[in-house]
Amino acid sequence: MSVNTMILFIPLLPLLGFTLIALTQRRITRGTAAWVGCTTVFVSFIFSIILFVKLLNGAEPFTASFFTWISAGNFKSDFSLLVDPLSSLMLLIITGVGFLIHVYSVGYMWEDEGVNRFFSYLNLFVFFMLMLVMGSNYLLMYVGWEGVGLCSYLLIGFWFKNQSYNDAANKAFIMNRVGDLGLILGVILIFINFGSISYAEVFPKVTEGSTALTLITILLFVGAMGKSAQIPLYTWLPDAMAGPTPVSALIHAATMVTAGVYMVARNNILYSLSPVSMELVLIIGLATALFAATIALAQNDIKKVLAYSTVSQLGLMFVALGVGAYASGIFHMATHAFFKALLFLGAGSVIHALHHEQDIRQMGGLKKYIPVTFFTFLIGVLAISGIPPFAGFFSKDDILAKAFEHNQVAWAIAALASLLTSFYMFRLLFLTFYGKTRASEHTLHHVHESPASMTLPLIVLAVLSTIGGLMGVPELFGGGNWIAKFTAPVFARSHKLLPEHQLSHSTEYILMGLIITFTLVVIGMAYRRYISQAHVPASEGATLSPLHKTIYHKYYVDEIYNAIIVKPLYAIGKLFDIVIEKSGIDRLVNLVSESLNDWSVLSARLQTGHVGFYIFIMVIGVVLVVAYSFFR
Amino acid sequence: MWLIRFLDNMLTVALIIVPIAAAVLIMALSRQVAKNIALFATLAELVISLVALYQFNSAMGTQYVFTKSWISSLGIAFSVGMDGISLLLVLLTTVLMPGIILSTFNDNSKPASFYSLMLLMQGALVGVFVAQDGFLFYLFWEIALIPIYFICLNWGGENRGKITLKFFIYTLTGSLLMLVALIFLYSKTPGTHTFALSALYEAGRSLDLPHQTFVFACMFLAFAIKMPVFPLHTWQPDTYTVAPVQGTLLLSAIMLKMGVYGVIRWLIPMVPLAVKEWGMTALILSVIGIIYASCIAIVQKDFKRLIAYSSIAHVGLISAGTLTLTTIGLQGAMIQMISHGVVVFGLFYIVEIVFARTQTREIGRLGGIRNVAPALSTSFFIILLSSVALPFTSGFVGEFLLINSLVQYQLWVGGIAGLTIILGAVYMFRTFQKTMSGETNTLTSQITDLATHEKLVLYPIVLLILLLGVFPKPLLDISATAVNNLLSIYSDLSASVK
Amino acid sequence: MIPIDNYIWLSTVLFSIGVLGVLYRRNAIIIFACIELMLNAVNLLMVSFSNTLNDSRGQVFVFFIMAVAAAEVAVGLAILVMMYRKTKSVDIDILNRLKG
Amino acid sequence: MNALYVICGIGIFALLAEIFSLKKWISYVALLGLAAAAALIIADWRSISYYFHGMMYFDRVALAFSGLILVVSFFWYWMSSDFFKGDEHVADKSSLTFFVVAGAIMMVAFNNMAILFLGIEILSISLYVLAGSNKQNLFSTEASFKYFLMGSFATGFLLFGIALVYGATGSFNITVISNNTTPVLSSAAIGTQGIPRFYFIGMLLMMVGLAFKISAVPFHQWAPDVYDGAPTPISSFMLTVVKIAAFSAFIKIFAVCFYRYQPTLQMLEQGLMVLTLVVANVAAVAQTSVKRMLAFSGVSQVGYLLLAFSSDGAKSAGVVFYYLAAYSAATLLAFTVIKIVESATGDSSVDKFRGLFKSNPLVAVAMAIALFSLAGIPPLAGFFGKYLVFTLALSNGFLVLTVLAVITSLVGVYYYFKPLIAMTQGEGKILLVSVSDRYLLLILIAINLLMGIFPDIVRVI
Amino acid sequence: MTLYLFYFLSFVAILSALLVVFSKSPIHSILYLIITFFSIAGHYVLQNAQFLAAVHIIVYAGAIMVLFLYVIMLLNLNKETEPHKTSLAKIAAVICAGSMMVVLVASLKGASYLMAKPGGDIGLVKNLGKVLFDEFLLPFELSSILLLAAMVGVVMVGKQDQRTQILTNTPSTEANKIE
Repeated sequence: MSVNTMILFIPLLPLLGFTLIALTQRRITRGTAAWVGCTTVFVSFIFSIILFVKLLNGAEPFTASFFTWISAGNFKSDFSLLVDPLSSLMLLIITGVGFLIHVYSVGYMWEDEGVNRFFSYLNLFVFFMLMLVMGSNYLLMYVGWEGVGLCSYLLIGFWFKNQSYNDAANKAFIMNRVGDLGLILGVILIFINFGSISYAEVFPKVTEGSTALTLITILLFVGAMGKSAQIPLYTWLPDAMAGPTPVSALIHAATMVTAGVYMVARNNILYSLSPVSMELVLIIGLATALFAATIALAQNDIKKVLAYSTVSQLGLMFVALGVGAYASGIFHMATHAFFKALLFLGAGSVIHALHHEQDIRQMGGLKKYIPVTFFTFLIGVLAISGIPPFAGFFSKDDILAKAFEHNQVAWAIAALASLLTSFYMFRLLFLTFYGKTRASEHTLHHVHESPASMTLPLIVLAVLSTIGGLMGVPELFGGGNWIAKFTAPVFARSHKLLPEHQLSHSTEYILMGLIITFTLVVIGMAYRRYISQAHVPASEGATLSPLHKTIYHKYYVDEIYNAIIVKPLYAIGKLFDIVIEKSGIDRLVNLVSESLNDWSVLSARLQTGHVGFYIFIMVIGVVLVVAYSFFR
Repeated sequence: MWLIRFLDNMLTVALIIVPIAAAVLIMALSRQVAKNIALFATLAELVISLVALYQFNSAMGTQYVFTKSWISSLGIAFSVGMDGISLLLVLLTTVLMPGIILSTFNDNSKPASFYSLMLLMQGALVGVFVAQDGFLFYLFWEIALIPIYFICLNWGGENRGKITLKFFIYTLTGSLLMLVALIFLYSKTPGTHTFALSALYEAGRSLDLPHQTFVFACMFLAFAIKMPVFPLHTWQPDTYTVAPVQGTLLLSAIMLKMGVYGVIRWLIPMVPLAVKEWGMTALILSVIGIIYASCIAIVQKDFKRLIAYSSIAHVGLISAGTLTLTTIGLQGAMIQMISHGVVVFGLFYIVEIVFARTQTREIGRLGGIRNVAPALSTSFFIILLSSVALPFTSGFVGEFLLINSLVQYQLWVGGIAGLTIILGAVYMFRTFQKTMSGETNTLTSQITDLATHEKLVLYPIVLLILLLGVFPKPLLDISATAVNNLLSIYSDLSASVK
Repeated sequence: MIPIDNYIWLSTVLFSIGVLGVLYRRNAIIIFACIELMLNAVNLLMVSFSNTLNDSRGQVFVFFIMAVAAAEVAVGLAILVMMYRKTKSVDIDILNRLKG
Repeated sequence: MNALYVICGIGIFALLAEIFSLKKWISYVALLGLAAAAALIIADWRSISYYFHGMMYFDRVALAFSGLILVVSFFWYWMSSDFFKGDEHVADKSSLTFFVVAGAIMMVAFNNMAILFLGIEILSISLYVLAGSNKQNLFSTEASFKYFLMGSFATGFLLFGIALVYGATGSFNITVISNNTTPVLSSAAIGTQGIPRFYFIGMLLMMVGLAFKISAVPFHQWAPDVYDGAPTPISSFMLTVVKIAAFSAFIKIFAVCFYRYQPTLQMLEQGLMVLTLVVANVAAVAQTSVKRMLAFSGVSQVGYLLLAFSSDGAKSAGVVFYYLAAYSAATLLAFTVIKIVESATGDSSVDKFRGLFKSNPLVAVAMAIALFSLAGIPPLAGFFGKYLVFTLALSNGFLVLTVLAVITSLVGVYYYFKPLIAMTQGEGKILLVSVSDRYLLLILIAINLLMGIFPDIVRVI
Repeated sequence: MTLYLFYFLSFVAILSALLVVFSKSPIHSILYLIITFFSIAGHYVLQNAQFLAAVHIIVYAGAIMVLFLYVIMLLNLNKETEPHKTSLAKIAAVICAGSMMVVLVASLKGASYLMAKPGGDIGLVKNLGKVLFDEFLLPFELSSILLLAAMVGVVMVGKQDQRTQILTNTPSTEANKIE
């Protein structure tokens, strides 16, 4: 099988899977659907590995062109796919984690009547995600970009009978669209300024002082804000938890939301050349990391906590990108994919066990009921909290170190965010698995460990979360920072451009020690509060302190958006419809005919019927006509 | 050989004659066979147009030309032919017409005259798109108005007399002004006055700016009303709502393309100076229309009205893109016209399907249709995706190219026009949610899924949407040469200025 | 010899008086009479032009005018009688049902 | 000229028929005679000549217009066979009708003021009577009375004008008149260059008289009332044949006889035109009776004709001819329908047309085509009429006036469509349509379509 | 001498014409009209149109005016109670007709260049006949059509139909209604 075919089949197989399942979903059994869904992704995964190995062995990036998609005037967009180190890594994550989540879904969704539909959506999602990362030009990336948004919409609203889920889906899609607009405008500006939209042609043309670079990068970043849930376009992500949990794991933790990171990394050269945008990315990243982390502190829905944690971690990735540490960002993205997927799937397992109970106030003491889940979940929590030697430690530390090089304040904020992360994650862990159980008798009676199809992915992911950090062990520990080297070709030009600090090893040790110490302290605090004191978050309706209340209500951002965007939009619509349209323009148009009628009645009144009057008019006419002879 | 060449030249004529002949035939026959003959005629038309497509040489300009002097004393000839732009729109017409006829197949109440009018309409529409003579163009333009008027008047809904009259007078106002402009140009043609397209181009280009402006104003008004462009659009939602579904389909899917086509063929190459001078104004009006109509669509409660406003928004984008006078804009307009035709056809048809089953178009009263009619809702969803310009659907290609051209024109104009990406999603997804998702209610729980003839109409549409989304290039290639030819005048113009 | 101007003025005045009568009165018969007066003014003008130009065609034309006047009066009075039969009046302002 | 003899002959035959009780034959003879007269016109097509010391002059224009009058009369007579049938006055009415046609031909082909005057009077006097021929109906009497009163009043002005022109030129022969007055009258040249001012006044007064006949605003007010009140066939007769005759006389006087003064009169004509277009079209909107609406529309058509005429004088004859032909075709068609509706329902208010499309498709289609044609929608005859008018006006540079005419024609659409809309709505009762009417409708529809699609066949001048 | 005669006849004509308009009784009006006609006939004689003067008297005074009188008698209209226009309408009528006269008179001046040509026998029957039956033969013949039409018309209008009894029933109430 040639490389080109393989490249084509990587995205095509999930698409085939989707088509197959979608067209026959009413006729095939759920087993068949699951089988098709998993197999296609798995084969893609195999192909991805093959390509990855080739790249690892020093092959040049592969580009495979298939046909011209759009061409108009001097605009041309080929359907051509690119596999280079960056996308290859992404492929592995997408197909690998995607496959695991497919497998997990077999167990998780087995009871659901729409399981066939579910698999078709998942496959479609994988297809679009692959398009996003494999597209060799901006437009194909945009295809994937929009496509994953669509799948996200479909999957969030998977249980479409529930209108609040649909609301969440709509919100996700529309908010994404805001970002998409930025992205597409950015793409168009790239085309206008560089005459092409193919990476291979654009990047060499980008030089210091290329026109509109700042604008382009900011617009692109707006896209990233939408997709990767950064301030101010992040509010959809927590709501997106309405979807089935595997979806949250796959789309809203591991893959889709990292598209923004991928995109910025892909365009690293553009960003490196526009310091303003870099700063913006950094600031937004920092703000989001901290902001989301604080919100997560007070959430009681197991998935919501994880969602805000995702937002926060994504912020951290953007911090990495914003300081020019692209490889670190990608590294963290990879590890995050492992442990966040793990956490979500673990949460899913808990939810599954408790019959769709998601409120941690109704949990507690579950570790003895569902030990596998507990154990893997614990690994996930340790990983995300940055406890060595779990994956999260390396990647997070990498970012913090790079941030410190760049700006100490940035480091401080990022560190604070990661400390908060440790706190709320352990809070989550303690409230869920430790202490006395708060679930009802009835629920407890049925609690059981999930089937193998669910626990197996958990275990695999746990393993990955444990050892995943090894791919980026810094030189400090004698590691080669393999990931940085592997992706170096992609970031080569940027690295040359950006100032190269090198922290001394001692500083790095100090920072690392500092963080670990603080993390342990924070964990201790969490332990004291939730285990020793057995504190349980206040139930719904209890009075809260103002600060707590604000955080609990997510700083009222949703309400603010509702007040300044959604309501005015509807008001404008109403205004246009009623005032301008109906009583303005249309009224004016009708007025023409009405006034015509009035005039007509008036002139018909001149037709009095009195012949004397007629003659009178006639004589006046004669007088005028004759008088005309004087003026001719 | 000789015969084949002759037949080749007659292709365009056949495209006009076949439906008209069928229309006359139908009048003479009984109502039972009418719909079958109509379907047959439209299918025959489709075959002819496909033959034309097959033999079309996209590197050349106008083909299948047929010219015969008609009213020689007035310099009017029956001159028809197709270049890429015409061919695309003819294809749109011929592809959609069988669908429109098919959509009546469960309805036996329509008399023969209905089908006759539909076919007449098709003949006239094709005529508009292929006319190479100013007078002929005007003639078909007007003739196209009559059947649709009667269709709406005879089989329309409540209050149809007043609304259709408004529609008629509105459009007639425009077209009469266009007539004045055409006559004006005619009187400026060199030598023996003639309505031949090239002569009119020549006459138009030789005018000074004030006169060109006059011509531009008259003709653009006609086209803008047809499209319709803000603020000349108020006839449209009412008419779409009141018209029977086939009328709405004709109006929205094909007829409003006449307006854009007019701008492309009869305005842009005709009065370049005025287009340069006033294009900006027209463009901004179009862009205002996009936002304006989108905002109104957001608050619409009537399903059909909502689609009508969305159509205004989309057409605003097309018109704005056209007026950028760039190849990308024009190509985008072409493909978007095709796409919009297909999409809006699908949307209105779905509205009708829902209406036929529930007797309501009020969005608030629907809901949960996905539960009972998955094929319907899935079709709707895919069509909707094209309407909101999701990549790999037909809507995306056009919309991207159009926004691209607008950004090239002015960044902020492009940005504002781009808002349609967001607003479109807002109202379309809201509609989908309100009508299709959720629990069923008493009204919607009895809905049956698509019947065979409905599938026959909708599935090809869905297929077309996806096909055009993934492989738009063949279509773009068809019109490429024609578009470049049209725009060459502008490069000449700027060259001469330099 | 009387200057032609005099006759022009005279017939103009007579013509105008005829018009005045038509405007002034409501009695259809008198209005007819005034129209006859107008025609006579024309006749007078015609004859005087004829005389001045020494051309007898003007006088011949007057014959035709007289014939027409006679015919008109006959028909007109018949119509008037018909109207009178229905409305019992010769008031022109009574007939105003056709209007608007 | 032979045609005129034939027409007069038939008129007299109709009178004699009553005496010799040949009443049944009248209609056949009449149709035959009209056809024969039309044929004679065609036979004369190549022989352009003067008759009787230059009293009549049949040139192409006159022949064409006479032919048109005869053809229209033919169809009109066919259409109004009911009007003549079974009436005790059939002979009188028929003969009067033919005298009208004779008068019309005289007005078309005159070459001497005497013929013009006599033609007008023959036509008018017959019409006064015909308008009042429905003696049971007060409206008819009123129409007749109004028409007579105002008609003879207007005749006074016409004659005054003729007298003044005669005084200035010493002749009634229009060839002489147009040749005699060599210097073009300028405003300063009162009497000094051999042209007295009263010559010009004469022209103006003649224009008044003829403007009355063609019913141009403000000399139009008789028209709606008379058309409305007169028996329906007579209304259509007046709207078609009489209008053709009056307007061709108007053209002949001002484009042939006074052609030197056309530029100075142009403004005046345009003033009349603007008034006519606006007042008539606007007033028509408020009408509820289709017949009366068409009466106003008949007045408004004069506006378009005046637009053509004032734009290009004598050269407009071809356009005017086509316009009148198209207009007559449409009007006859419309009036055939009105007659059918009226005879079934008693009057012609818009309501009476309800549901016609369902109950009587043929009738409704005929009406629709007639209205479309009148409104000037392609591809019907009326469209080409307007089209030619606009072309003529635009090629002479009258942009504003053309736009005005366009706007008023839109107003036209607004009222023409009222019956059309009524026809599509509600349920109508089924009307009886006689076989002859059916054929007539079909033929007239065909004519309307043919004239629209192949306008060249009618554009003989 | 002739000039004085002219002035006298003109005076009579205008005065009696005015009286036609302003006298209350229809009969008087008609009689004043006859006086006007006579004075016009006098003018004809002054203008060497002797034959025409005679015809004029015969046709107008002898036939037409008699017809008028006959109709007045027939309809029994010899009352002075006929409705009059409102004074506003009357003033308007006077102003209107007056302005027409002013305009006409003002614009008709300047005819005096027409010099009378020698001759004076054109008004004789012989000369008239030559013109009438030669050049004006066709109109002369056609005027027979005119008279025929008028005759037919009068008969048709005047004849009381059997069927005419009448849709619009009693005329007097009808008249009241119209009022």
